[in-house]
Amino acid sequence: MLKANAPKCNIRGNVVVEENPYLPERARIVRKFDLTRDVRFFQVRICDPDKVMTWTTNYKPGQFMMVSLPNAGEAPFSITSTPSRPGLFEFCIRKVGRLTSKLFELKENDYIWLRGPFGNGFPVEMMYGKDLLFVAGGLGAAPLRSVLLYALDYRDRFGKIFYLYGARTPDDMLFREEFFRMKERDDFECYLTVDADPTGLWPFDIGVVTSLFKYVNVDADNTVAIVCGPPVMYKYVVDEFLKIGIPDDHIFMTLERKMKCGIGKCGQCVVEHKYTCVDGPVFTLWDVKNIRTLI
Amino acid sequence: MNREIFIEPVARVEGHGGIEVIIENDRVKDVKVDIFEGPRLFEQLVVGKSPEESVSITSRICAICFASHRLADIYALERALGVEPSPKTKLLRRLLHYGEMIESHALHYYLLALPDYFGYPDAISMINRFPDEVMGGLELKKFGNLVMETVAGRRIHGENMLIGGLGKLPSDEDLDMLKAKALQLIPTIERGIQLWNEIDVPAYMEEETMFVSVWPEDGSYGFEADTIYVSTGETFPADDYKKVTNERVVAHSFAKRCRYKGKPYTVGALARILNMADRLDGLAADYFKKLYNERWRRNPHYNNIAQAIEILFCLEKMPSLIDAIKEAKYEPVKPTRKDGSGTGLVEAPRGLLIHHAEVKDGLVSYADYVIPTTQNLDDIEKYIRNAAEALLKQKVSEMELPLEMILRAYDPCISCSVHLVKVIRK
Amino acid sequence: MGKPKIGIYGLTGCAGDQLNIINCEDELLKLFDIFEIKSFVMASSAKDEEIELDVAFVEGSVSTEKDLEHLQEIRKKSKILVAIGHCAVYGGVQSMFMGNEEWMERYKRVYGKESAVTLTPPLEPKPLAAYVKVDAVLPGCPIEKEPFLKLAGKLAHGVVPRVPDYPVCAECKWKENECLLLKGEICLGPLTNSGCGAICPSMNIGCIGCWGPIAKENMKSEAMLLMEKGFDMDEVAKRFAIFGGVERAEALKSLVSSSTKESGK
Amino acid sequence: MRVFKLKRENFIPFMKGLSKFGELWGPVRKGDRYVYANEPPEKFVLNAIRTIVPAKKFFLPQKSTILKFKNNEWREHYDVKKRVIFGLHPCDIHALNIYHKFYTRLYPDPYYLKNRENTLIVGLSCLPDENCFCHLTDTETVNEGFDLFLTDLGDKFLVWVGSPKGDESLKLVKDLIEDTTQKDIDEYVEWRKKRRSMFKVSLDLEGMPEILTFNYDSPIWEQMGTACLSCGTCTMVCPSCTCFDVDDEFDIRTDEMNRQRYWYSCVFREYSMVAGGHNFREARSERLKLWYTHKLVGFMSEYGSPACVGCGRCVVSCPVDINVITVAKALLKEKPDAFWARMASSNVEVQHA
Ligand SMILES: Cc1cc2nc3c(=O)[nH]c(=O)nc-3n(C[C@H](O)[C@H](O)[C@H](O)COP(=O)(O)OP(=O)(O)OC[C@H]3O[C@@H](n4cnc5c(N)ncnc54)[C@H](O)[C@@H]3O)c2cc1C
Ligand code: SF4
Ligand code: SF4
Ligand code: SF4
Repeated sequence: MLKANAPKCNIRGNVVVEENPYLPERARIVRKFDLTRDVRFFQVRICDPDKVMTWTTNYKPGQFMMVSLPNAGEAPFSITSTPSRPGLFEFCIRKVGRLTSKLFELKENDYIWLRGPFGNGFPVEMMYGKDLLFVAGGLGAAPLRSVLLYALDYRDRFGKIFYLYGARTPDDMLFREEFFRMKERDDFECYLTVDADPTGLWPFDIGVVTSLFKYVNVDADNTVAIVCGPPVMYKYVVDEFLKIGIPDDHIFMTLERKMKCGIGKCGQCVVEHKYTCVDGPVFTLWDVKNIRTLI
Repeated sequence: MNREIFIEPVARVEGHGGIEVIIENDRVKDVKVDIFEGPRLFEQLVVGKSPEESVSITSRICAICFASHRLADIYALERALGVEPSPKTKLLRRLLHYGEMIESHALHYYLLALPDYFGYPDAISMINRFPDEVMGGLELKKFGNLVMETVAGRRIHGENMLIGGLGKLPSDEDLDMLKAKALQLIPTIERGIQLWNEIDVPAYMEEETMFVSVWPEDGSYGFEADTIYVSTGETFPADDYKKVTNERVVAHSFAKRCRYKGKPYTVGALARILNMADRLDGLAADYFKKLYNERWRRNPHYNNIAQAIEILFCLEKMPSLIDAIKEAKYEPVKPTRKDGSGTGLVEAPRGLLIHHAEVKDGLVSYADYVIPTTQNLDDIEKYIRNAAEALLKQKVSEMELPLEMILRAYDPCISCSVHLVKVIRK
Repeated sequence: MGKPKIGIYGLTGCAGDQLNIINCEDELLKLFDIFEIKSFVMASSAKDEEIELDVAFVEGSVSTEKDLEHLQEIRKKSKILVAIGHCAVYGGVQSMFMGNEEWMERYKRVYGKESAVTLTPPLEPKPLAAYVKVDAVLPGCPIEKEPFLKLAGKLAHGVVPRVPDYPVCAECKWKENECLLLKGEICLGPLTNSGCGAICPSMNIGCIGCWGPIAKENMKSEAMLLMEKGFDMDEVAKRFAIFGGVERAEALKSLVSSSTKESGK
Repeated sequence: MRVFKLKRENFIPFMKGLSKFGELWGPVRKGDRYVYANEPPEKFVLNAIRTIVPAKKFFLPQKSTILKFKNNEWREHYDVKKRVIFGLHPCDIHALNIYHKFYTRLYPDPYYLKNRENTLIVGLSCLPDENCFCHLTDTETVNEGFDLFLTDLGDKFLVWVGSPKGDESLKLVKDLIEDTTQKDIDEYVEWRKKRRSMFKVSLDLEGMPEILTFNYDSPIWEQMGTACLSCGTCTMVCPSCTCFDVDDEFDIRTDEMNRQRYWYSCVFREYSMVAGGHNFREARSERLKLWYTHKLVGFMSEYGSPACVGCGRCVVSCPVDINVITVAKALLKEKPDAFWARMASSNVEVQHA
């Protein structure tokens, strides 16, 4: 369990480092199945029994882990499970390159290596008592699922919950069955849409995700909006939030950058003075307005 | 089944060559060399280039003897441009040359030739029976590479050797290290040479031939000179190389072939050692005297043992050479003119290599390269024909290896290629 | 996973890349141990051409019809095809005049009549990717041992390697060299793929670009810089072309033509 | 701070004495420039100015293995040597202090710390040349970040003690140093005046953070972008550049997997490229803008001062003249005489892929 340490040293003194933040921990794949054509769901358990519980309870929704395989490299992946359901970590991984292709070759019981959790995560405490409005696009459902499940597990701590999710086609929708089942619940509102439905069997909305805003009914001043999806989506969704009247600093989004260390050292995720890995990946609209080139 | 022989004049041909032996009515009807190496047109590539660029480009003709090509080109261009390099430069070039000889000969002798004689597909398979020898061979090859890396910058296509000088001089520490290693390796090559005693050298192809090599003016055994020597006793200045090589286009083939006075001749380690035997000294001379017999002049297989002796020669000479390098003065020298022509003669590991270059207004205007394999081809054909006739009665599959071994003995750049010989019985 | 089955092949080139594999003296046995080497004609006469390969390493440019057939055969039976060496990746020095339509002319100057060759029709030399899909590349004239071993180490685990996105200059600075461009010498470091370890600048010799042009090179800037240092454009363009490969040859056409315009003024 | 005096003739024995702490490294000549090398102190050049590569190479080496993998287990890998590094100028030490802050915040980097712990930093005073501008970045003197610091006053050195480790190390050379006198102090004050007067560069660098912010969309970025070779030299030589990349390397010789990190640069093409091939900074100009805004503005907000220490390395290293001085001049609307500015105004049209 890595925690960011306050500087314990000055320039003259010696420092003792308790943990090497680059050192990965071994974990085992417990279960895996395909969510879509190119996205696979992985459940993994830390191998060291002493660490299983501390690691899986001490993180925040929205944080990510550095997942690695020797030789294939290391990359950040959002934790899609929630600390309210400890014991396992869950990831949704899209096959795009070197590491992810190797991850797709793994079988159940194979090892993978994890470091983390890293990143700021969503400020869940700050959301207590507020209405929550989630908007997810495509793979963006992965980090949002973590907060959503968290909120549903502590349902009484939050106000109304709206979950809007758009995918290109029904086949591209992550956790389709899970969401179908959730739609049955009456303690929150889940709306799903697809851009196109080649099957003709899709029972819900068809259209871009912003078209679902017609269902939304929240207390604007007392709402936290959370969006995650492909970069092109942000602008349109944010416009809708602003139309509703949600304040800038109540609009959260998680962003993607290249990361090699996850701890604010390698520099590759830097945006102006912010390191996406430690100052993000969750940012508010206010940050976005102030930090150029953030999106 | 009437194919033509195709050899690019300057082609490096490893892995792309083949020889076809056609047997009709129990007679060898035809021996054909096919070389599939695609044309790269080096002599054309350098036209219009600066001399420095020419040197870089021509060293790419061959990986195994890049240094020979590079040095031949440097000599040709230095002569064309009126450059007389400083003593240290000259000696360092010789060191580089020795490195290449050791590397190339060790590769060929240990990794390619010996497995044939002992009946293995490759050196790795031979390791169980001759662990020390094979490892020793690798050790020698590695040392040759180390020499080239130290002097030229890398093992293949090192750019450090330039017209008139070097980019960077190797440090005295590095040179001393080479010297110490050379001394250590002398017993290794001696063991390698002794392996020859266990070999029964096949005799079915034997026939006299001529040998051509360089003829160092200072009376030493060496790999660079301005004079060509033919075993008939004649000598020719470098610029008259065409009188010896007589490159001609043969009717059935696009490739150029070389004959001296209408007869095929042999270049390479065997040619050098036979032409310059009197000039050998030290252990190399001792081993040569011990192993030499009249068959050497008739049988190309002895090229292999000549290579091994040359490795020994280079290792023995290296310490004094290195001492001389450390003493010698260095100065980079610039071209004194922009026009001229020159011929560079060197002994590549597999034989006499000639680069001829003409420079106009600071740019190369014409180039002609004669490589060892072209010169050997007629002799190769001759010996293969002899052997095929002697082995006629054998099964095709049993004939192929002996014939291949003859070709391979020449280390003809195609030596690494397998199943080189195809026997067709009609 | 069993040992990956590999083959090492050569088309038209100087065999330097295969030789440099053989030159991995200390590691050669290890390579034979990690991989099941199915074909490596330059080092062994044991070969098995029928088998499917996990990885094929191919050196050399496609310069004859026969090269092309051979390449297509290799492609068909291999999961991963790796182009090794400048010739295979970019076309080699023999492709420096690529596309100027005078190839047949030069060819005839060396060979006489074009019809004289019947063995296998020659082709203007081109890199592998001009004909088949190439999964990974290791440039270099020749390839170097360390990058090759690193590549082999990746392939041993089925990971397809990529070339670094930085040029020779990066390695040159790691080695703490003075910059030759600043000293007024012609160095192609900024335009050239890294991997060699900046051998030549480390010996005070300007890089001649033998690791091939780096993706998205800034040729214009370097060309103008060299012109400011007193080189003329033709000289620069010629130098760029030597190891420029097919793509740069295209780009160079406009570079040279615009410079003639310039000097015409 | 405690100060001692070291006679010039005692310099070599002093260094040899310190070398009992560890390997001795100092500036030696390489061509027309200098590098830190492990050589005997007789070879050290006391008036060396700016080594080609800064001392960061000791703390985050050009290439190093950080982890090793064997038998399904990752292990830390350290390659730490005890070293004395001599010859760091005030700017170099300031840069190291930036390094220190950077590497010890949030998640302290154990490799940096181990190296730092095992290093004795012996600073050395310097006289500026025409490319030094530490007087503009407020880094021309230094109070902390070194163990010992030598001020060269000709026939003697003043030896400043900057840390307990430095104090401890003096025990190795205690016979060679003596107490300072008033005369020494007077000479030192004189020397400082002389040094101050030698700086040549004059420029408003203090205003840079604001100026950069206002010039975010200035066309000069585009101009520099057309000249930038993306060679990475500027970031490799800058003592406060920290970026690295990580790659695994399977060593077939030992069957060990090495996770290696090596110097990387924000000007390289794939620096901001993410999966799917999307590049947040496709254009060279975008990457250069990041370089300058991060160094001169970004660091401000995080650490209170810009990360440029005025060493002048970028000034003498970039083949196409993109450096803090030319960029600052351009932003201040002084037309710089730099290659990239000439290139921008040239009418030669060279098209290329
Ligand atoms: C905070 C954060 C959270 C994330 N969460 C998730 C998640 O939950 N699920 C998920 O699937 N992903 C997630 N990602 C993205 C994930 O990190 C990337 O998909 C991952 O890095 C891909 O690694 P790779 O090694 O497979 O791909 P790489 O091999 O590194 O390449 C990825 C792609 O980049 C391009 N590319 C890079 N270099 C080159 C080159 N030289 N030539 C050509 N193309 C190139 C290619 O398109 C390639 O397919 C997250 C990223 C961040 C920053
Ligand atoms: S010498 Fe060449 S390779 Fe080195 S930095 Fe300068 S331009 Fe780049
Ligand atoms: S420095 Fe340039 S020319 Fe020299 S080996 Fe490297 S890429 Fe080739
Ligand atoms: S930006 Fe330039 S002057 Fe400033 S510290 Fe870096 S290299 Fe030195």
